Amino acid sequence: MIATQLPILQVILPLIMAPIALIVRSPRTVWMLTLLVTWITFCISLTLLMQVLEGGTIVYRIGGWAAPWGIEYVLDKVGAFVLVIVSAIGSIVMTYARRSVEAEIQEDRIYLFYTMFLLCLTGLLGIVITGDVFNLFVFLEISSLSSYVMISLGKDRRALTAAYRYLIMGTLGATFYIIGVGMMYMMTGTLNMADLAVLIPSIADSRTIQTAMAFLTVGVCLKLALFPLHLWLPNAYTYAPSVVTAFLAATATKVAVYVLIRIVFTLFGDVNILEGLGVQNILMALAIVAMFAASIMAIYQDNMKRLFAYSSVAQIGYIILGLSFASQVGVAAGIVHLFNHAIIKCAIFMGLGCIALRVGGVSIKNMYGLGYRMPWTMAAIVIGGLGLIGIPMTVGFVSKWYLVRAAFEQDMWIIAALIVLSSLLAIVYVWRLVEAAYLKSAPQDAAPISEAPLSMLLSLWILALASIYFGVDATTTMNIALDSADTLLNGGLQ
Amino acid sequence: MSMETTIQAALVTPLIGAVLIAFSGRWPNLRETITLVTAAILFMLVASLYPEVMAGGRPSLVIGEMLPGLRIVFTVEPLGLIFACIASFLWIINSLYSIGYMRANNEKNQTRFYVCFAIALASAMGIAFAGNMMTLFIFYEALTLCTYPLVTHAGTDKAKKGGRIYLGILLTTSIGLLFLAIVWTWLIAGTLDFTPGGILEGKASNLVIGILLALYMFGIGKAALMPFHRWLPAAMVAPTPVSALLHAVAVVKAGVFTVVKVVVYIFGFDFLSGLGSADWLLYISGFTILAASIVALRQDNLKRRLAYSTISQLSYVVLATAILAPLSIVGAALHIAVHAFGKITLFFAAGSIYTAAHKTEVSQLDGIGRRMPWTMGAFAIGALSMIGVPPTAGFISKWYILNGAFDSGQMLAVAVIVISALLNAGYFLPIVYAAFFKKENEKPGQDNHGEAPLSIVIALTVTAAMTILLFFFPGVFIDLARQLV
Amino acid sequence: MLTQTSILRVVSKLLIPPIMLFALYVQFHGDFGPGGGFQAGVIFASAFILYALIFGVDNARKATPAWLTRLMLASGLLLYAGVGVVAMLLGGDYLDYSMLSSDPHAGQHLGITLIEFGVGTTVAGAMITIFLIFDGRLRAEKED
Amino acid sequence: MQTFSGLFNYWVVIILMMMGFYMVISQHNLIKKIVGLNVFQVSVFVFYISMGKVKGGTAPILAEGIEIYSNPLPHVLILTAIVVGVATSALALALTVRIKDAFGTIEEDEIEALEIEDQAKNQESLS
Repeated sequence: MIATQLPILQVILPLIMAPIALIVRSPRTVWMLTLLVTWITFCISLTLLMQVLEGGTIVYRIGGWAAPWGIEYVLDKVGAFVLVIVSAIGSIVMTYARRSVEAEIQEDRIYLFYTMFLLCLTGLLGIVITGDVFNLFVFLEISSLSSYVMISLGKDRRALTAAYRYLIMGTLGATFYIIGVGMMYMMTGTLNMADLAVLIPSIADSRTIQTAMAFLTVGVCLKLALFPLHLWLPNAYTYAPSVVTAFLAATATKVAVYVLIRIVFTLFGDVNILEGLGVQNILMALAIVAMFAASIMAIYQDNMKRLFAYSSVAQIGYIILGLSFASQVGVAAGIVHLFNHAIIKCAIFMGLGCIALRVGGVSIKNMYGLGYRMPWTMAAIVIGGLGLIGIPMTVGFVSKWYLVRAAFEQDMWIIAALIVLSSLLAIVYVWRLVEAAYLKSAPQDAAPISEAPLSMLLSLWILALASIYFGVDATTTMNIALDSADTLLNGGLQ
Repeated sequence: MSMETTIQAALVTPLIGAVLIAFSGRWPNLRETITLVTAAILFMLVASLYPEVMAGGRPSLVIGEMLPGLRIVFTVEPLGLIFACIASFLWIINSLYSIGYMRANNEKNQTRFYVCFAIALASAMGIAFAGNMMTLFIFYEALTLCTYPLVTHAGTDKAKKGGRIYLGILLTTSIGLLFLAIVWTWLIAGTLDFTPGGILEGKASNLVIGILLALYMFGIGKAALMPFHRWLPAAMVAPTPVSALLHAVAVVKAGVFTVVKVVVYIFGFDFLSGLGSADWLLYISGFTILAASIVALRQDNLKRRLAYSTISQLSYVVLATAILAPLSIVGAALHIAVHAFGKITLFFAAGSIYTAAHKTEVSQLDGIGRRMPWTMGAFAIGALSMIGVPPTAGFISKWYILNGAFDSGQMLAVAVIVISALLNAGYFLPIVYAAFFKKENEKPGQDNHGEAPLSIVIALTVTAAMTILLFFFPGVFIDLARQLV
Repeated sequence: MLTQTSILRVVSKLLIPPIMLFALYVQFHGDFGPGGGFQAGVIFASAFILYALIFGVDNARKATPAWLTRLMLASGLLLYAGVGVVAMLLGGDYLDYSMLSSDPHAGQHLGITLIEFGVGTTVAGAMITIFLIFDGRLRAEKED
Repeated sequence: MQTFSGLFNYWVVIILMMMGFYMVISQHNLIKKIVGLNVFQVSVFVFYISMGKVKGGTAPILAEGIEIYSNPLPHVLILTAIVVGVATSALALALTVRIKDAFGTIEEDEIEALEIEDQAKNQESLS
């Protein structure tokens, strides 16, 4: 019995735990409860992925109402894969969180952090699993609102303005999305994704649907921080508490990308908007500009968190580029980079969190000599950095391999060259950190510091090793990605 | 032991060695014993593969699938075995040398040094035995990364700058060009396995093949083809054992080894010689040989002069490959081995001089031969081998290359080889002459020094002796190299 | 504080109970006519806010201490989710009210009532919390 | 004429939407930005609600003798959206209050100046 209820359990477990956290309030207990919930959701999502891989798409009806009237939860391969990413990152971040949160968030607000974390997790998981466009909006706002709160918990007062700006931009994005949904509903009378996918092709030429498409895309691109719409991201990542940055960097933008995938390949799957409406060129151009502009911005940053925040913008460019090829290999590259980048970025931001805990800051000057003072932390960050560059045997290599291949397949030689060129920029900013950590010596008056606590190191290294494992044996992830790309390109949810 | 196990062991031994070295860091003697023992075991493992390969066997080991349809495979073939043999053999001698050098110069972070060294050797083994381009590329990049800490060992600003150039050029070329070439090859050929006769024949237009060849040749930055050669002089900031084993043997040879391998097993040289797309390679490598030699003439720093000499000698291999005649390919394979022994001797000598006399410039070496007869004697032998004078091994490989060039009527190549031999003589012989026959310009207050520590002297004597021995017994390598064609 | 004005005091004392009653009416009549948890919650909260405006926040805080509003926030949500889980435990899908009783119609009725009550509780809790917290800020500033 | 009067509700929506959007972009006062955001969201609410209206239909409450009802679903949706909007506004206001506490102002340009000062201070403390 329980096996059929898993899709909903996935979402309501963190949802139920959130108010309990609000009542319990003791930081330690709340942390343990949250930890428990996140690991359970992780196990559930793995089971779901197995089920989907074996038996195909899972459909779950809330309240027993059938599809066009009730809300359906639908899980296909892409969904299940993203679900695993989100819940895995959630559980690992939680394992890591306790010490870092104690150090970076005021004690009387810690319970608030965990509550918001749980709500955010609910929202993100909900977005992925729902098969209803409006329900998706609700989950989107649940996750966004809670992430605004989490960001504002940062110690620096600039966290507040960062959260405020994110709120304004995020709300604009969500409202754009809901306008698009409204227009689609006006034309089709349904909110169910599968239904929409069937109904849209016949009316795809109408201006309303095209406008809806425009609103949806722009709204979602705001959320996923595609290049010119990324302005909220660097500050938000820089001033948020380390745990929050690690979690959001690895999940929030990724889930937004997932929404874009759903829109482009599921809702408008039979319309081929990418080529038909010139969306492909726009996305591709923006993605490439993102890869370069953001990488160059990253090179000039002194604050490491900000540096890697810009790098995130660049990496999102890679993902979008992959999707915009609209070929099986390209989309698979995008999907697998979603996974790979989540691992890498989460590891790096966790590492920076360890440094913030011990050294007190993450400016480039704080990094001096850290290679010797915090060898394990620094080594993990460097592994992450190598992944960003795309060195073989790290996950970054796999995604880049397929991206370049997708470009070659369509004879886009210049784009293939641009992809590798931009990854050379990654060498520059990663190596700034490496040189600071290993070739500069710590200032004379630096206080002696010890390695980060075990719980933090452990989660950090789980991710670092994962980034190597999935780089050496990428068959699992790649097969899932190729499979899901295939399904997406051939009709999506069915 | 089955062949698969041997290959596995050859790859894993240096890594185990690295771990053990890391844990024995507190006891220098134990640490260095482990290094030596690891090196010896590795060489024995590699040597034990020799009979099988000579008999025509191609033992192979599949590790697993990395990407769907793309496996990590190791296959031992003659060229790889030559490379593995020299690298592992010279590692033993180099370790001996390192012990003397690192202790005498009180270098810091010695444990890190030995660990990185062992990892570098593991990567070199990976390159040597790689069974497809993907596997090779993985270890190629690993080699770049694990030698970076060795290059920047000193931790000074100069080392940092050298490290930047080193890493910058090697990663830029490999990620920017080689990577593209590999992906493209995979797309065109559907496989990346090294196959005798090549995998590209008839699969793409001549233009594409030409572009691919260019991507490969310039992408293999470790072959130091101009204009991507500057990393090699930059890497000379490293301690001398690093320059000796890595930047005269393991790393640079990995580069030219890859070049030969790509030409023979990816393009297939029959296919390539029929196309004529490789002519430009001849010009570029010829130019590199001459230009690097001329630059070497003007270097006063001994290690830099050696570095430019290396650049020029590496292009011999590329040139020999580009001639695309059977004999020249044999010559190329031989030159990989022969140059290794000669150049490591020269570097050993340079390090020996630095250790004993703290001299780094050519102009300071007047009369040093009388104080350090063993060192300078070995240096002279190495220099002769570089020029290609009998009875040193350098003569043999050049002989084969020249023969190949004559066979295919590449007079340009012949001219390049002859001129460069003169240039080599021009920048090596004055050193030897000054060392033995010029008067020492003793400055007041300079301490009297004699030979370098014993282990250093032993090491360089052995390699010098090997250089001469190889002239008389080149069969070991020639027989292997002949299997290539 | 507006306690000085006796008219306000008297009128509000008269008004507050009917407001609360009306809130409950809107709450529980929600499944027959216009109404429901959202509206009811806000109306209910407005009674408290009126009280706080007239008699001062300190008095209002006595009536609804911080833990109580927090409990309202949490328990409403828990009630909502709990109903769903109970339906699930009874063998239906999540939020399948028909399972709540042997008669599906009665089950539907019960389910929606409970859920709306959860919504009402949370909304009321949220409204009161927002008001009291903003007020707390203002007074903290004055004291500085 | 038809374009204007027949699509009257959409014109209202568009005007409201652009007003709100313009306020969000052009205003430097954080509170005014929030007001703008609300206007922007309200335009969407109007859009949905007017969309659900069926000509000649009544409020969607079961009653005898009435055949045509307006579509209730958009209303329900927008009820949810309103709640989300209220939550957003509340959070935005709360953030503004805290920004006022931390920076002493809610004018964006002044805040930016203070942030640049912060930046400079950070760098000083390190060098």
